[in-house]
Amino acid sequence: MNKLPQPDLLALVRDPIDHVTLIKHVREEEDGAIVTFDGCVRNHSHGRRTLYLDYEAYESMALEKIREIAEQIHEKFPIHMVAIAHRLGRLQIGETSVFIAVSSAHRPAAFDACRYAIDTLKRTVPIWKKEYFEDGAVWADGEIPPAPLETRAANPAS
Amino acid sequence: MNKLPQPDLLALVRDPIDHVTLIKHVREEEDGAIVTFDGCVRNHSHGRRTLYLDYEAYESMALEKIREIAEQIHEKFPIHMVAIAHRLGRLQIGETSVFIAVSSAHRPAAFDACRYAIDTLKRTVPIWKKEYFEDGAVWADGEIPPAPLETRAANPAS
Amino acid sequence: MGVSSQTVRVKVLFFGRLKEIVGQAEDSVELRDGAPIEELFSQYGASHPELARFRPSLVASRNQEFAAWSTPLHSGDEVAFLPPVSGG
Amino acid sequence: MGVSSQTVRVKVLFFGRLKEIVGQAEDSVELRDGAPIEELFSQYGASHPELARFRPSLVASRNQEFAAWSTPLHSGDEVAFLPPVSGG
Repeated sequence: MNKLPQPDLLALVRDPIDHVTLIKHVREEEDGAIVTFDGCVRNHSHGRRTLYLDYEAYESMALEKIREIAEQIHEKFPIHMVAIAHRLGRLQIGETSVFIAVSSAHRPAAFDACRYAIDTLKRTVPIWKKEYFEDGAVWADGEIPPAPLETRAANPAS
Repeated sequence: MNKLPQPDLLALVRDPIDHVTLIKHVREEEDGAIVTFDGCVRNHSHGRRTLYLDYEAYESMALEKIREIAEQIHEKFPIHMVAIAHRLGRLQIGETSVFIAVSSAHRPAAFDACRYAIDTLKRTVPIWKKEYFEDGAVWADGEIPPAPLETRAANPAS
Repeated sequence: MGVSSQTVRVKVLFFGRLKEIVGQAEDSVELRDGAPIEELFSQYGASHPELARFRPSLVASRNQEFAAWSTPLHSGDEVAFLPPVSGG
Repeated sequence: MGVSSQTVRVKVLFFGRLKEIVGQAEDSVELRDGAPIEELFSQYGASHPELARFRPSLVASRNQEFAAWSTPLHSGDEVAFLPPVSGG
């Protein structure tokens, strides 16, 4: 039963994320474990009641960074497939902002890879969240992505 | 919006596990993260092609041990809710044998609790798997649960 | 065994491989009150030598709780000998 | 700036908080070939002091890849100044 290698499913979407499609994409008969992470819009943040969120992205770069995460987890962990979808635009409370599904023969790889994927996504993918409260809106505190080292030699005097 | 505390959903089932029901059970508006583990019947084991599996349990004790796991993860991790279902009887390739869903405000607790739950379930819950191959069947190698220390004083001569 | 020993009845359960060896899932046996689980197992091991062979990998339970082999048994107890577990 | 300096055009993108400060998502500017990203940012910082205030928390990108502030820019490059990311 040879199969052509099936690519990972990586996407930025504006419609509600369809968990079932993503899970079906990664789940095949050789897999013993599927771990999923579902990031949902909470009804509170820093003790205040959240109304809704807006997500915006540097789309071309964000998708490229998500592809890099997929490549990294294939290199680091013995997994089978991964699906990552991040939603953009306005999200209501309870909706899924990001969903990650990882399949593998054995569970440690699926757990490690899924967690690595969401941790890395939150640190490196150029997506921004604006939180709307009853008394105003703020851009969420984020994480500063690891930047390349400065090399003064790259700045020639002309 | 006060709510009565909703109990965890813990079950041994003979019909296919309904992932969506379990996820809906744990997923509420206060949650920012849902981590799930889906244990599936692989089409291979130790290099041999698997046909199907039979799961059997010491049902009353197994359910009690699953309840203890739920209690433990509530004590150890700041999670909201957990759902654990283990299937018994004959399972075909690709079917789910165990499904665990954990909700929490933040993702580290959901990941840690979900992994603790499946690791502990595999070590301590009295369930046994028989694997059927083309040339025979074997009871799967299992794990010896941690047993209480022997106390000779508990064995009075009469 | 002293004259004061009382006889009690306990329920014994077998699972997985052990159920196949013993040929039954459940048994009901009489033994002296306070006899340890080990003693009960020895009786089955005597009649089923293959069972005795698995002893190092087994754990015992009494009333749905893991129990030391030295745990004394009393009337109405439910005992099981549990092979290595392989759920999940 | 020497007489041999060529002038090139680059695309500049703003996101999140920076887009609100600058009042636009995208800009196209001329600068000398090989000028570092830092120099481009300084020009915006001069006209938008609030932008300069955020400099310590920003990272730069060139052509969809994180880039050092010293990275030289060339014709057709796409540059962005990225606030701390908060996806997920």
